[in-house]
Amino acid sequence: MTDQWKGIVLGKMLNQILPGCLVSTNKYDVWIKNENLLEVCNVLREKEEFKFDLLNSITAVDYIDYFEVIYHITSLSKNASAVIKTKVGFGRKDPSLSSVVGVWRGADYQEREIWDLLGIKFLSHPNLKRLFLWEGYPGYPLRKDYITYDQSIVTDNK
Amino acid sequence: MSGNFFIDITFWVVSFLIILGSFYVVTARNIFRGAIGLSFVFICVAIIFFLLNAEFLGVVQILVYVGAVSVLIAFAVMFIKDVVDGSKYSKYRLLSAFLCSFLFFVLIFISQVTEWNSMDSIENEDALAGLEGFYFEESESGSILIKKAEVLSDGVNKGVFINSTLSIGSSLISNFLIPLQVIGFILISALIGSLTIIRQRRKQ
Amino acid sequence: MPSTQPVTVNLGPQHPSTHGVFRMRVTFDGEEIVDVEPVFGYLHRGSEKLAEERTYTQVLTLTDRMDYVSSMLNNQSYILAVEKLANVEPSPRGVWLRMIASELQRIASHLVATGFLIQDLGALGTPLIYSMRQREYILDLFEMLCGARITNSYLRPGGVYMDAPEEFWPALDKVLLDVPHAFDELEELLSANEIIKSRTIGVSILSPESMVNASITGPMLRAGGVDWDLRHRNPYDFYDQINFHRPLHNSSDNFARFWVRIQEARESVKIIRQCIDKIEPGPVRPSFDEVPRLLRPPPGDVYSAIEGSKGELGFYLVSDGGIAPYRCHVRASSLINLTLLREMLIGELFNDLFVSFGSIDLNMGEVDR
Amino acid sequence: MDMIVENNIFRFIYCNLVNTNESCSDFGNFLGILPLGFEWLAFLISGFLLCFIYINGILGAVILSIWGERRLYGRFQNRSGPNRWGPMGVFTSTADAIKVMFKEDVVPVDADKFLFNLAPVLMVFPVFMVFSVIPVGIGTFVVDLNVGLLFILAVTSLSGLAVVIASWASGNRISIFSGLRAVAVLISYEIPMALSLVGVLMLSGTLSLNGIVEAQKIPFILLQPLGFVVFFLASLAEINRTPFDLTEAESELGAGYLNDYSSMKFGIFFLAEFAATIGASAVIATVFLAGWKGPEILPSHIWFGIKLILVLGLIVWVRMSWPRMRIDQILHLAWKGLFELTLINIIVTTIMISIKPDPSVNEMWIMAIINWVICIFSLIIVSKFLNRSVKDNFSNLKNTTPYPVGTEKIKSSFINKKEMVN
Repeated sequence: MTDQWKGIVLGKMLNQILPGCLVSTNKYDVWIKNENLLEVCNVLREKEEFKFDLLNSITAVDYIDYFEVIYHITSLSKNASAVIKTKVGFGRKDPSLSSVVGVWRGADYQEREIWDLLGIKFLSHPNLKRLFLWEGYPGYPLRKDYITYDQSIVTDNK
Repeated sequence: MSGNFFIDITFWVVSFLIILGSFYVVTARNIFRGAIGLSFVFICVAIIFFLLNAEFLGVVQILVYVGAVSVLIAFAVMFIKDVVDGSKYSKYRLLSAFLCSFLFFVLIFISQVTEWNSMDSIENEDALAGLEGFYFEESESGSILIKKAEVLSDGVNKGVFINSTLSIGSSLISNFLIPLQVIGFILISALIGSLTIIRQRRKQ
Repeated sequence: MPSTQPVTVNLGPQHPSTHGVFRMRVTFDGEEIVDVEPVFGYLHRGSEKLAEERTYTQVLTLTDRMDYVSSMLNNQSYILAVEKLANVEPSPRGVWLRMIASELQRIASHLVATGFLIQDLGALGTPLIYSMRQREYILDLFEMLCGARITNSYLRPGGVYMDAPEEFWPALDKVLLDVPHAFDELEELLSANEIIKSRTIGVSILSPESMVNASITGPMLRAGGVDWDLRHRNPYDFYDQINFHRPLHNSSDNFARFWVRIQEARESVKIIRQCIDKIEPGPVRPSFDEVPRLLRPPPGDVYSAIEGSKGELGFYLVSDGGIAPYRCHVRASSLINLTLLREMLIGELFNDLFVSFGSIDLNMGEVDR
Repeated sequence: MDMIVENNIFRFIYCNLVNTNESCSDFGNFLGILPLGFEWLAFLISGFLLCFIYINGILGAVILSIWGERRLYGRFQNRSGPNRWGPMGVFTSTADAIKVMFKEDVVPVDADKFLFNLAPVLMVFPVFMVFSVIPVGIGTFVVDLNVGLLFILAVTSLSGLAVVIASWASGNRISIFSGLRAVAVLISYEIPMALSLVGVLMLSGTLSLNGIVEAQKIPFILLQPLGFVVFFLASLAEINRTPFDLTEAESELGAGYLNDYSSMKFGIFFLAEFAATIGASAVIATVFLAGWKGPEILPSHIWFGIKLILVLGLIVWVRMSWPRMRIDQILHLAWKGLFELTLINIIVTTIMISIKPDPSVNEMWIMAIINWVICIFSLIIVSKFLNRSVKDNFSNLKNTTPYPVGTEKIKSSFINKKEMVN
């Protein structure tokens, strides 16, 4: 059984190593300041007590006021997993976040996917192009304020 | 008589085609087309060989020049950048024109000077050396028939060609043995040389 | 010395062996590959966006169409996420049935993968048809279970759609007897054929460290000697009650990837046999009083992953308390396994391009979603 | 041994046309259509008629062989194959041919139009030339060239030129890949192909295919097993069949040089490919399986047909069961495997001939047994030699340390108990 890190414990430990990186914690999740993300990820991957070497998935959710990027990570040697979250793009203004491709190579396509569908820019990503949609596609479909083709027709008729 | 007539017509037509094809090879802008024209010329030359009763040479002409050389030329041409336009101007135009015309005159001179092994000179001992068991006879059409003694002795197979392959083979391993070996050595050294060049490039 | 000039060729999206509509911009130096740039999105249908406008049960049909050669596993992953989100306690018989179904699906998926390997190697369809024939028998079983062959939508929150009919069990026994023979045949084709061996062994090697770092999971990872199988490491459903091996191979080349797939399918047969032994009569799903047709999970988020046929297949669901998921994200193993495609292919020959590509065993429906 | 075999069909037509001719005296001229002095016209007409019969025969054989091959594929793959049009689907390929003719003929914009159109013709032309020297029965051939075998080698090498032209003229990079591969494979395999026939030439003492058939007191496959193996593999490479179908390579290049061809141009390529397969099996049947020779219970043509179909079946079997080889493996096989095998074959045959210049049939059987033993040993040695690199690679990889999974534990106070969210 893969063990799930307590959010509170993980948050405390991270705060000891990188003071001030923590925003809040939860039973499962740890919220990180988005400017500290890259350092936190490096610590999580390299430090002996964490050793999170597998990045399961990166997801982003549009919560209208802000975007939340969620990192599900696993340590194979300790068989333990944790959830790291960070909030970006308050006020929907040019959400951007540092890329973790340098830490986990597996973030490559997933970050491109998020940029493609949610428009969160990952700084220093080696090849940040749209993944599924073509360059110049108007808007980011998974945002909540995106108007689909069907909806646009309805609104035009009004 | 009739066979001779057809052969004559074919000879002239094919010769004309060879000249046309050669001009095309030289003048074609598109190098790839030029290469294909070259293989066309080679095929026509092979037909000339066939007309001269030298089937072996004709077949070898196709096998080596069309099957290998012109394919390799086409292969090399595919790597060149401007295949369609060709290179517009060459620095060595004048030089090559001079060389070509020089070669042309040399060839004409040689063809005039050489004592060809025609019907009259077939008694020449050198030409017959290494062909024991064979003798030559003038056919109705005027070409040389190399005949095998035993075959001719039974009357059924009168007028049948014995192939030139035998005579070429036997003269190659008797009279021209040393040149053959030398050519073999040259080819092998060329092969090894090209292999070493490739090896060096791989190491780099 | 003349220098060589690389040539860039566009392979796909219409190409016989890109396993769907995949496009690669490949740069060759002679026959050798020097650069690969994958281009995605030719099968993008926006499943994640569509899921936001459907109820939790309706989303199930979208998951069928993601990885259309292992739709049962997609269903299972999604249903597990929904159950976790909505706190549904599944009924045991339903769980056993969906384990049987998903293991059958895993066999079918591995059959397809192995068949297409030999097809990509250039055999003219004979091995592919042999493996596809075996897959048809498994699809027949699915037809008995739910009436559909490919897009099953068999699972429901808390169990399965309906109980297996009487004639399912003898048919299942027959298939379980046949499948090992089919795999013997395929394995003999794979490991006794000199051409296949010499073409797959030692080609496209990836180190375990780089694979873990690139989030590659599933048979590809296990072919590199990393013993990471979610059924064993993080048992979901009733996998903790079942004994099975995780076949591992160390060489991490194309041969190892397919060897692992074949051995895994054999293990799946054993798992199904254990499931048959342990299954007991009872309801296959909770009643509609316990689990309503229109689920309204409490607000929150959940990530749940299973060991799919291609790797870790996860669903991240966010609920705002409504009838439709606020956000539904798929952790698509096919897409993420492609991360190291460039590293796999560089330095190999053109002939091995599609073999290595096929050894990832991706499905464009899942990559593009 | 007769150096010439009479061309029966040609003589039949010719002697029926001319009024009187000395060469027809034993034949009897029962029609005598043309008046005296028109022997040359009779010569021409009978030549054209002979070619007409041959070419149509080949076309019919191609149609039949496509059908037969597809039926066989069906059998190999546990399905029925084409079975709709005509009895057992015999007319399926006829229908296909008609369909192909009515398709739209597309010429790509980037194509070199003249060469693009020339390539199919160049492809099909040498294939038909091959058949001209093959005797399909006693006295049934177009021409008995005394360099027949060399002629076949020469003419088949022309198809390489056609592939190169087709691939270049398409103006398509994928096609050019196929052209490059075709050149590499054809040039490499021509050498073992030609050398594998040297043993046969030494035994028969002639290059004429009729002479070779006559010389086979026992089929040369028994006396020349190595030659047969090499020639079979090399001809598979020459006709682009699996496991050497790199030029077409459906799963990599689409169809290689055929990519941009449509309509009847594609049809002609298709025809040429299948005709080349039949041609290759005809040559193998003639050279190694004693051609039209056989017990006299059946006519010679039928013996030839049986042998042809056997070899065709073998080619189909290989195609159905083997995957394709990689280009470096194919070239290695040609230069490091087959080339050496042909040299072994030549040396062994030379020694045997110098010991027994004119063996009787019994002595030939002894020679056959020795040859087979040498063949099997040399095949094993060469295959071991070719395999070595692969196996070393495999054994080295086995000794890697496994990646650590689940080796350490974290403190239990850090762990959430398994419970549902919220």
